[in-house]
Amino acid sequence: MALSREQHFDMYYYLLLGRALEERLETLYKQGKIPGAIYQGRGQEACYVGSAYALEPGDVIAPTHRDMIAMLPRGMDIKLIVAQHLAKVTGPTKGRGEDNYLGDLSRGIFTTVSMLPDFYPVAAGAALAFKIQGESRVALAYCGEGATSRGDWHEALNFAAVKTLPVVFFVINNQFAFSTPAEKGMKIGNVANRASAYGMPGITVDGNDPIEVFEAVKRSVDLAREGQGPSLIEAKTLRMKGHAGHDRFTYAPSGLIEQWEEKDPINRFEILLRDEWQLNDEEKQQIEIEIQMKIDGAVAFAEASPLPDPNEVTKDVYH
Amino acid sequence: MALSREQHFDMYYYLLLGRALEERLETLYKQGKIPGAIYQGRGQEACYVGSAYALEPGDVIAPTHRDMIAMLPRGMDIKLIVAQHLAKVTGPTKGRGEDNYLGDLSRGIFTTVSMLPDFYPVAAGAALAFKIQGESRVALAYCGEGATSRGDWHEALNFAAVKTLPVVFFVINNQFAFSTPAEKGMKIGNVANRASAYGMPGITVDGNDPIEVFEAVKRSVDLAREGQGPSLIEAKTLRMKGHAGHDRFTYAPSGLIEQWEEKDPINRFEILLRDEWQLNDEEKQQIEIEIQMKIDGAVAFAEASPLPDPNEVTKDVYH
Amino acid sequence: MSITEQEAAKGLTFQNEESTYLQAISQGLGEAMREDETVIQIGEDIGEFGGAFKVTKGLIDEFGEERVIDTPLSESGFIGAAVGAALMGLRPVVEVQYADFLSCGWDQIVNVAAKIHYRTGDPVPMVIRAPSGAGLRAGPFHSQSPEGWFAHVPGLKVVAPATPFDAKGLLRSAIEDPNPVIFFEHKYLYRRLKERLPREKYKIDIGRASVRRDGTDVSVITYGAMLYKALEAAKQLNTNGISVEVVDIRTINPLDKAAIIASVKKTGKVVIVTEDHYSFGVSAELAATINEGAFEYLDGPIERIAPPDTPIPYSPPLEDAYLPQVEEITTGITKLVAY
Amino acid sequence: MSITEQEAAKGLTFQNEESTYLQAISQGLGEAMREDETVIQIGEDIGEFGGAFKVTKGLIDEFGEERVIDTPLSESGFIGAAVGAALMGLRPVVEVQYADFLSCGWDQIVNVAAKIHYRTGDPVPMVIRAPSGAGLRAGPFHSQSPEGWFAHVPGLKVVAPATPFDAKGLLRSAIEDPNPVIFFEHKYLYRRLKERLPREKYKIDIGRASVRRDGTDVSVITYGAMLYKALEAAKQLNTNGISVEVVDIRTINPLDKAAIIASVKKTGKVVIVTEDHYSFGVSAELAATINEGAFEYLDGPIERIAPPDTPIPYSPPLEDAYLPQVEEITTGITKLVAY
Ligand SMILES: Cc1ncc(C[n+]2csc(CCOP(=O)(O)OP(=O)(O)O)c2C)c(N)n1
Ligand SMILES: Cc1ncc(C[n+]2csc(CCOP(=O)(O)OP(=O)(O)O)c2C)c(N)n1
Ligand SMILES: [Mg+2]
Ligand SMILES: [Mg+2]
Repeated sequence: MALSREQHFDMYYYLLLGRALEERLETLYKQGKIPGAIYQGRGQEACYVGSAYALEPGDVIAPTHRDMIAMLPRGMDIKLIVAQHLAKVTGPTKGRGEDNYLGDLSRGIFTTVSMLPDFYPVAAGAALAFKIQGESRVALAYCGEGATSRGDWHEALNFAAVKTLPVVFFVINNQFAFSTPAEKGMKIGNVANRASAYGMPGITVDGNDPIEVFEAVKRSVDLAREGQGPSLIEAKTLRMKGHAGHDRFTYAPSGLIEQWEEKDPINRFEILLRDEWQLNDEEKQQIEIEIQMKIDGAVAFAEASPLPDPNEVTKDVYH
Repeated sequence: MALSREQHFDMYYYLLLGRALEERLETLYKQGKIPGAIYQGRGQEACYVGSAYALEPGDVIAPTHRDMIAMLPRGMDIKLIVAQHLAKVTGPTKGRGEDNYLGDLSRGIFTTVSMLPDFYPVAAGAALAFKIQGESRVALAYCGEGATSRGDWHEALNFAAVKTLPVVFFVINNQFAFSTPAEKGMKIGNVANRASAYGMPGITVDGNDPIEVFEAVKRSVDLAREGQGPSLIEAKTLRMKGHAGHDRFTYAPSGLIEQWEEKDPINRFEILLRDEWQLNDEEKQQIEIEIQMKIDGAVAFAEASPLPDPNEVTKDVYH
Repeated sequence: MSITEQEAAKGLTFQNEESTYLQAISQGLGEAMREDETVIQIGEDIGEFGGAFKVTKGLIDEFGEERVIDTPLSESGFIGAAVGAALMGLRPVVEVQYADFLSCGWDQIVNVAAKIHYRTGDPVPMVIRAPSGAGLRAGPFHSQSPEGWFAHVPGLKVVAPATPFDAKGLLRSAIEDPNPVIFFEHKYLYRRLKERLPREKYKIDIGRASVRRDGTDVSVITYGAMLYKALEAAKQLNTNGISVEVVDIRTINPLDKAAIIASVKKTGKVVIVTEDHYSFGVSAELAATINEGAFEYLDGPIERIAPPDTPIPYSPPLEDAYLPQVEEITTGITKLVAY
Repeated sequence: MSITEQEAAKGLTFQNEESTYLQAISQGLGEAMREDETVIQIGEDIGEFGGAFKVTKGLIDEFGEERVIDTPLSESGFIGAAVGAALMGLRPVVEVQYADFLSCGWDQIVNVAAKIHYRTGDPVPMVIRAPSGAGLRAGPFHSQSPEGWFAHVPGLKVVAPATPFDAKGLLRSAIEDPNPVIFFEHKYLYRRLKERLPREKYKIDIGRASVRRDGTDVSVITYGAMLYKALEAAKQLNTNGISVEVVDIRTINPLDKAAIIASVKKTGKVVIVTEDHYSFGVSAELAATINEGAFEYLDGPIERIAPPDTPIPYSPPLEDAYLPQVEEITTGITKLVAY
């Protein structure tokens, strides 16, 4: 399970790509080029990259509104992500779906819905299909700590446990659900403690450490793949931005953001890479340039893309 | 908290009344006099009487399909129960509602619905009202172990815990949900273990011992009344009948029913009463006669009652 | 000529034994599972026990626990799971114990299952079987006919067969359909109808109505258990010299507008009979559709006969008053004929 | 004469400041809480944060956490809790962040809240406030107009105001109503309308339509944000000499059938405009109702203008094509006038 230098660099690349892509989306949003909303996972990049990087090609993920970065290690084409936000016909939903509710089934990425966490049962069902068909595949479902209060979360975990399904439930506890602090959403400190209600392992990890996240998810994914059933993993972090583009996070307790800025997952990982894997400035710059070019290309593609033809509005409701 | 002789006899009375009333309903059902279904709590009488007996007059209960006996210590008029089953206009729902979905708000008994366990959130809401209004009242919600798999169960417990509401969640683990054995409904052995997911106490008790049930519920009710918030209590027992009147429980593992017959809650309680509270045959017979008369009266009342006037069908949809 | 004979004329041969509506569905499930190993069953108590109404009885013996999947009591969870399985290439057939409990999985149906294809183009081939309808003295929570709600959800198909032949034929189509289909089985009909079914595989297209009785004076548009009330009314009125055409729409969404409009153009008068309650439901859409498609042919107002806007009461006199009865239909038709 | 003036004539005096639709609702909530201490607010982020749209902003400062109750993310749970609180004598006003999320509490609304009174006679005085409607580029999960589903639930009332004045007046009625009321606030209108509101307490009766413009050639029946498209169409056609009457139904259930029928009897022609999508929804019931109540007065088919039966798309050209536009309405009316 020890990760090679290349794999470390890979993860580093996705961390930087995720952050830069979100920053660019924020710029586009502020320029008024995004008709809808943006939901940013800044500060949570380690959760996304560490978890998604633990999967194999045939596996599937079910991200929510904030989890776009988890798609990147799955090979999601960022042109599609930008085009979706700009409501262009070249987006994966052809301009029909909003924001981060996008995906690509060929890469094992579900196009989820806004109702939280409705794709928890769906992910369990995908895992059911894998089990029935004798496939060695795993499903990974994302949501925030707030969404764990909803009934579908409970039904999904219980169903998966009873049926010993190959699914990993990954909860990003970023301390807030919209404006609601975690302690007003649940009375216990750790989401992971909910696992015992279903008879599955529950693990809490440092959500700002990509390696710790990766290792925990990898262990759970391996268990799932071996037929040992589901796990619940909670990654603790802080949502470093407001809930959505328009929310200035005025309700953050003073000092909290600064405190977590010091734990910035990318800075931390960079130190590790410099100390242990000989990352140097030149390499870093190279990666950053590559990412900027890629994002520039995606934005250019999306901006040049046409909006959908209004006559397409009634197409594709049915197969 | 020690119960007096009179209180023991009171509980004994309700145990016998519950069983006899259900037996009579079964007879009426077999005679074809009940147009709908019957759901029996035979074997679970200790759960009902022990729990409901722990309440005070202003408290409220939310029973489900099988929990009619819990209404008896609340003073529910059994004439109304029989009339409801016979679909008569003198029933509490005037013939509109089915089976055990009946109640009497003036006695703190909710008229619940079939969807399980939809009155868990409702009971939490009643408790919220008590808290807001500064009333020293408690809500007690019933359901079976099967219903704990549903999302509303989860949402209710979480809400009540976060808001520190005066509600007791009482789960009768009778080993079956319709034909589904408990272990196919959840992977853990004890429903009570789910309490830790919400940060509330979880207690498992012998559901065939009315005193043990009473004491546990009383403790939780007291806690709730003192403002300490909700508890989850699991009473272990066996459903001694099929799921409903038409179900012959053919799927019961062989020997299981016989094994639990030996733990019959009424027989056990009777021994206690004989040994410790000097119950004698004469007294027992007296109680039985009283109960039979009461039930005869209720059946006579219900049978003599008219069916609803068809013109009433459109009345009372709105207040 | 009955529909069965019509179809027989198309080269089908018939089983010796008659099958009930319930058996027709059981057969359809079994045959679909035999033909296509991606078909699975999901629901409460559907395995060993055979389901609340015993529709899936025996399937687990033939196909095993892997394909006949008992679930915990969690409609939202297992409907969502069916969506996931469908996205991964299986064809799940979900059973809810009563159509009333569909409400517990509503969000998964309307926001998840129904809204995937429009955005992604991915098929979501799943069927939700829901025993619906009143008449069994089962009260407000075991008698609902919620098809009106589901018909108002783009992305879903809604089917409501009235005969054993149709039940099996539509079920086969529903299972092969690449879209989510809500399949309403009228539980009052489960054991009350019998007919001989084809030996061969056959399907009834979703979206095709059936004229159950030809007539010239009035069209009755109906479906489900109300079909039999309508046919009885038509029979009674025939002796009075009133010729009633009875159209069974069979599928509610998509609606066979052409067949409905054709019948109304022929007769000029129309009575709609549904078990879905009166306002804002299936009868309203039928009326609006007819008004749009055959306005100039209408020789009288469109008459709707449907239960009142109340929960479904338990007590027999109330339930009987709630449900449209033959007399109400004959009265409605007679009044309209005299218009 | 605008509705405001009409009401003013009844002896109300008016605030100096204009209020938006959103402010009108906020005022209504605050005043109801001040007058009646059993009124409480329940919802996600409604306390300190003031709600997703800031409608409840400030209430917690005045009324405290006990009466302005932030909840965990659990629509079914907190709607069910509101039912319990209502049964215990409070008057809960629930906010869901978007009407789209009502689906997550559907079962509690349709099987619990709506079906208590019929069986027990106990009042269930609660309001569920739901920001609905499209036009804000918010896509399939933040733009829904689900009033058609809820109108088809006996036991519920369904309200959809179009003006600040109505929003406040209907909200006060809804809160005082002893039945569960689903209160659809059109979020596109939240900050786009302004008018002066009465200083005094006033209520608008649930079940009363309002004629927004008098006319003689065609009636347009509508509600919510579509009212403004209808009024604009009427204005444009006026220059062509076509006189259009515009009726705002304001409440969907109960429906003010008398007002609708009266208008249609006067004009003989009717166009229905709804934001609820086309089939099996509000427009269908309006059409069926008009057919039943004014058949002999109809000089042309009832025309429905409503979005297509699809999820609500995100991209501006698609959303614009999805929503009924003024031109579609003028075309529809013109065609009908020529009929
Ligand atoms: C069922 C449902 N109710 C309400 C919302 C509105 N909403 C969107 S995100 C959000 C907070 C989610 O918090 P959490 O689950 O912790 O995820 P995070 O946003 O922190 O990533 C809410 C309430 C929703 N999406 N779904
Ligand atoms: C939401 C829902 N789904 C299905 C049913 C049908 N049903 C009625 S009782 C029952 C089993 C309930 O088991 P449990 O909760 O253990 O209660 P018990 O019957 O054992 O008292 C089922 C599935 C229901 N009432 N509600
Ligand atoms: Mg969060
Ligand atoms: Mg049980």
